[in-house]
Amino acid sequence: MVPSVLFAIFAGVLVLSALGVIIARNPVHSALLLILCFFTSAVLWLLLEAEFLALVLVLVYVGAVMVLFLFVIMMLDVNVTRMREGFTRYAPLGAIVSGIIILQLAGAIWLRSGLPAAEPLTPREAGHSNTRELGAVLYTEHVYAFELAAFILLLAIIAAIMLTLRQRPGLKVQDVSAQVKVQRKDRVRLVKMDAEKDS
Amino acid sequence: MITLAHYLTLSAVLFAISVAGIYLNRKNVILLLMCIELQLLAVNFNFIAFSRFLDDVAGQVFVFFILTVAAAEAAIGLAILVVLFRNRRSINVDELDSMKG
Amino acid sequence: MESVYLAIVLAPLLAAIVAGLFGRVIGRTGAHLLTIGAVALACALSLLVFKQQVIDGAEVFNQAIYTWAVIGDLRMEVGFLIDPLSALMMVVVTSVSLMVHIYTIGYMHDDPGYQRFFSYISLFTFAMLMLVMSNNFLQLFFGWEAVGLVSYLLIGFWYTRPTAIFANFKAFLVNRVGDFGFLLGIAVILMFTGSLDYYEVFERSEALRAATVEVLPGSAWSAITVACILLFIGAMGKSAQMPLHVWLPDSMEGPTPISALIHAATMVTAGIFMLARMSPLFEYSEVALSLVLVIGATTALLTGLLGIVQNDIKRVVAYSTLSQLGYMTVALGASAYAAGIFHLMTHAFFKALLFLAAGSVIVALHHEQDMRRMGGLRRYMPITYWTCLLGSLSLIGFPGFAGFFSKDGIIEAVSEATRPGAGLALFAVIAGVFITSLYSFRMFFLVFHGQERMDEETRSHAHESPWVITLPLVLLAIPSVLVGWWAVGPMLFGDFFGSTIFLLPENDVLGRVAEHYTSPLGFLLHGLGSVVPWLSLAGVATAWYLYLHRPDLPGLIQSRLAPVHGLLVNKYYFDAFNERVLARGSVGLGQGLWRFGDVKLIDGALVNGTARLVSWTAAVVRHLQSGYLYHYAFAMSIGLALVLGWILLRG
Amino acid sequence: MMPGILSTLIWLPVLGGLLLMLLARGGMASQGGAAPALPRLFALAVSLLVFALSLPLYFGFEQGTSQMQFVERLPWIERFGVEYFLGVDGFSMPLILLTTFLTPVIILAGWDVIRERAAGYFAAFLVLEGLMIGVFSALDAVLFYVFWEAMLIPMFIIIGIWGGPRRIYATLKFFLYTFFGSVFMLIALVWMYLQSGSWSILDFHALPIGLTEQVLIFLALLIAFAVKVPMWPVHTWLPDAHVEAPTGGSVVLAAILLKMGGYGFVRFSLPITPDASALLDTFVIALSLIAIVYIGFVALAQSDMKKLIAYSSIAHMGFVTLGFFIPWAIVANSGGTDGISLGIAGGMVQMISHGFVSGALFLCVGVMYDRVHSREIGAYGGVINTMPRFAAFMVLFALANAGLPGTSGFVGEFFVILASFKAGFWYAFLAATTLIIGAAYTLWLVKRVIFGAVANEQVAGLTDLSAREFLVLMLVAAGVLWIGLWPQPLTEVMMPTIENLVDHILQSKVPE
Repeated sequence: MVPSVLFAIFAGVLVLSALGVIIARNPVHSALLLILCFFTSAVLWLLLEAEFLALVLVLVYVGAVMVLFLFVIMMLDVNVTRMREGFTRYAPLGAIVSGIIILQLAGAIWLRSGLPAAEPLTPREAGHSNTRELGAVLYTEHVYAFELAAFILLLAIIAAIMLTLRQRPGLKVQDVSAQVKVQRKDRVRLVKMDAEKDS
Repeated sequence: MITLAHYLTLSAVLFAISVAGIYLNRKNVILLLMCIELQLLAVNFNFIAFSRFLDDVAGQVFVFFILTVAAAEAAIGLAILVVLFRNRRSINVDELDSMKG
Repeated sequence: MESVYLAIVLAPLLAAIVAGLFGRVIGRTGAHLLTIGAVALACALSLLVFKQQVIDGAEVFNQAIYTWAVIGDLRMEVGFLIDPLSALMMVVVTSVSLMVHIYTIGYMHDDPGYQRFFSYISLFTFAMLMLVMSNNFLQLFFGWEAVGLVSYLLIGFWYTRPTAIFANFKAFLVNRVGDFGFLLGIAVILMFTGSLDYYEVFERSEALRAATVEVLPGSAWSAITVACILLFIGAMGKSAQMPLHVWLPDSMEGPTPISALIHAATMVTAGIFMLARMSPLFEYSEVALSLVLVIGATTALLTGLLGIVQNDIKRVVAYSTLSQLGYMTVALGASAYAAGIFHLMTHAFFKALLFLAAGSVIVALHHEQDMRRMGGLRRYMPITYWTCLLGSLSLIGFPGFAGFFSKDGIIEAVSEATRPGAGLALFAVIAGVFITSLYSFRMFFLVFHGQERMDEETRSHAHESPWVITLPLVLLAIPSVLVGWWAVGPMLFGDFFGSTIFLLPENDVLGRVAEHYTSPLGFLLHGLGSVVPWLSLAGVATAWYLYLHRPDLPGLIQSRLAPVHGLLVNKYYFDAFNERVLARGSVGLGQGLWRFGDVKLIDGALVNGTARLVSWTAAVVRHLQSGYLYHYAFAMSIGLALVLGWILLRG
Repeated sequence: MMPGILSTLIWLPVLGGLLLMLLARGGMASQGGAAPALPRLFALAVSLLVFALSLPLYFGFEQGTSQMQFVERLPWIERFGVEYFLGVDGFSMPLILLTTFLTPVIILAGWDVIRERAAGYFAAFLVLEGLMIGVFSALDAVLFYVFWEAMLIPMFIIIGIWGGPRRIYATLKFFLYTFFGSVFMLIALVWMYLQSGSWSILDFHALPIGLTEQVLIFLALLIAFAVKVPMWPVHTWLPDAHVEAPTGGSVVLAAILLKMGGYGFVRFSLPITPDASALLDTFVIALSLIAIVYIGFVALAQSDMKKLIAYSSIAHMGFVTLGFFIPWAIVANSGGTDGISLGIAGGMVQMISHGFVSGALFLCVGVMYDRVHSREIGAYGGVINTMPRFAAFMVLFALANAGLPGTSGFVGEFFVILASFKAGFWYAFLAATTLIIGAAYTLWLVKRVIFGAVANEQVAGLTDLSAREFLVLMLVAAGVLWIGLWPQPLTEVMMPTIENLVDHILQSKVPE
């Protein structure tokens, strides 16, 4: 019974905060509400006994990605009012499309499919480690994909740096290779001068 | 009794909300990115629910990778955004139509 | 013997190659010595072959030299067929060629293209020998086109003259029209006999007679008639029969020696030779022979008339050649093949003589060809005068001269012929006698007698030509006068050609003429009893009256008969028709097909039309590409809804 | 027999070309003025070596058999049954020799004419040579297709970089046409693979196919090959491509690339879809005759020398397709099979001959263009006065183009006309009109360009052939005369293959 109640509560919070994300006037509010979404989702995932991913969600998303979002929102001085112009122009269309999607998916889920819907969840036995379970396959069966994922992250880092790094004109920098390659003849000029006579 | 169908419905609702979000916040790239994050969350929900109810850890592996890619995507997306803003002083989507045919 | 035949053919070829490619190395003298030597060798060997074939009665030689290509059962070879007919042709070709070679030393003396000219005429000798010595259709066609090629090169020898390069282009094209028919004729023969070898084809002519060809839908023509008509079209091109005669007068733009060699004595008679060679086929096609007869008669009469109004000395001789070729064709059409070949031979000598004499006059007058600026040359050029007189007498068939025997033979044969068109032909050849002597002596009197109409400068330089020019004249005059006495018996009525010429019994017109034949003298006396020699004398008299006695009369007649004169001067408007309708029509058609068909229709409508359709579609579709990010996002989500709906509906 | 000779012939020039390109980047680049000597020497050496290596193909060729020879067969993409499968028979061997013979000629022709990026130019021709030999020797459909398409790349580059002012337009047109065609071929090849489970062309030959499928395959292949030949009405890319291409490009285009279409017909269309060919032969014959007559008239109207020769190429290639598709008409008309092999042999000889003749004519135009920089007929006149030796060659090649006996141009046309007569009077009649029309446009060109008095200052200032140009034209002239005077060595090697093809195509492949 407890899980059902918890599910109802958190699912409600999740839907409401998601609605908030899309309706909020201020992007900062949207971002904060999205953080709330992630938190509630993490809780719901815990209910599904996916502890590792629930924690990763909090750590990576809330701790890193959303902070990044907030940074950017605050760093860029965005003219929010102009952004809100015609806010409701496509709202009916959006409502219709999303309504249709909900109806279709719900219809598919509840009416047409033979899901193991009524099967009750048996809780895992004590001592079961979701992390170990995941790790066991991640580093064996999916090790190539894992390496690839790591590589993608590295790429993302490099790409992000490349994109945002800029050389400001007039900035004084040291060109080490030019300094090393320098030859004597580039720097020293021997000038022959007549010896000065004593006056 | 909470069944798989409940989770799937929740994820469908979440997904629909984020679609609606794209319609509402069509001009603000940051919010569009956030809506995409929300969509990915909805998808992840499905994966985890299935993984649990079918007792197959592969679903969670998928979520793991999706999270990785999503993080990378967010990083690059935001970096592009910063460059964009730096060049155009705006991130208003209405002003970005150089791909117009 | 094979090596002898090879030597006959290859000596001129090698000389031509050396003189052509290394002309500068061997120099002028080297070039003419080399080529004359080669042709003299060929001539001597030809005489040897002639002796063996005709006098010793050697076996007919028919052998392949090398295999050109083998396709399935069809062997295409290059080989020689040496029988009396080809031996005779070889002698005619090489001896006239030798004369012309010698003559050229004098005629082309000042020309910068001296070596080139010798190379060409040697090459021509080679090609002509290949043609007459061939034992199959492939090689015949090769020689056929090769002589056409050399003719093309030689007519355009003075390539800076616009008229010359126009004439050679025209000559090649008109000849190609004939070759077109010729090639199709060969195709008919190959289709029904499966061979290109003369003897095999003749043996299997049965198959040709039995088969039919559907030229027009629903009509079945006898294959042999189709084949013979097509082959005759080839002969019409090469032997300049109407309406394909238009190239020959223009070909006089070439140097005179080649007018004598190619456009009088040898190449133009290739068609006559070919028809005689094909007698085993033609004999079986009454229709084709009638056509030959009618075409020949028309040519003999109409082109002769044109000769009367010409003022260019060479053109007169050219039209005379056309007319005489018409005579030969008539003989063939009347199944008197031997008479045709006989006339071919005598004509080769006297016409070459006339051309060379004309050339001698032209050289003496510094390349003046207009007879209105000649006259009275008898005093300056006695040898030319006398040889030209002999040639002319032979040409008009003056009793006792070679031309008399051959021409009278033709007339007699035609009078015996019964096939459709024979009546017309008889009229044409008899009327032609008068016309021939009229234009011949018109020319003769205008050039050698009467007032001296050239300017003072030219007159002071007028003199007899050097010996290299007069020697061939004299040498050619001898057979022009005498060859008839020797040849009329064996060639017309004897067994000279043996089995080479095939005759159906009912077509043996010469055999019927031969019933009265006793000796050359008897033939002569018999001829004197007919109207023919008197007609030719009447022609001479008329010419004398009009051009020497009353030189004012021709102008009067001309103005009185202005329409007729206009028709003749414009050569029955053949040239005008060809140039304005056929030539311009073709180019116009090409322009039209190109500009409308290629550029507008294919490139414009099909290719660019497709391109335009694509770009139009793109222009419509591009409005979907608003460039706004959210439009794409909307499209995606709507698409998602649609795809989901579709999947769900399909179940 | 030497093993691996075909591979050597394909890859030696390709590698040579690539090496040349690399070397050219590393210091041999053009210094502006005269072309550097090393790249062209290298290219010439490679092409001569390839020619020398290709000779055993002829002399080691086993006559009297229609089997594939010099076969090399290795697995390539085993998953899909794709093999590296090479071999030659009587159809492909002469074409390979034509390619290896003409490539040194082309390189010599571009010797010091090409100044810009000369190393790249020669490299492109070497690569092209290898790929073309690949097309002629590939017996695996995928391998064939790869070579077929890859070959276009150096050709685009040659026209696109060293071409005339409208080269981009011409390249694009060329590309669109040929690509449009080959896509259909790919579909047909894939279908046949799915049916037969093998990519081997020889297996395709043995594959029984229903009539409907045959017709579809035939049409797909027809589009691909007709564009290459090119047949009317998909020919309009050729004049533009020729006009814009540099001399070497024109030569290789006319002499070898067009042969790909004809080769495709005998290698694919006829043996794979004999029943469809029998059904649609009248259509192809009609197109061929239109090409001969219609295009002949169009050529008459041209004022650009290259265009004129390009159109004449189309007309002459009409004889190739006519010869290849005449068999069924012969059977229908005469009831026998006599003359079928004559027609096909005629088509083959015509391809080889046209390689020499059209190549030679483009070389001639190139010689004049290098001096005067104009292709307009009107810009010339009386060239013989200043360039007598050149004029002799030009007249020779022009006469060969007009089909004079004794030159190669005659042989193929002669065979095809003789064969087509067996199919009906009017086929031969229309085909034989080329005797008149072909002579008209070619000799009219000669009359206007070569003969006559010196037309203008530029013609007066012409210099006669250099030793190099003389050598180039001499080589081609030797080929023209050889085939004209003695085609037997050529027909001899083709005959068993032709006989085999004839046997093959007269049997129905429709499964009972």
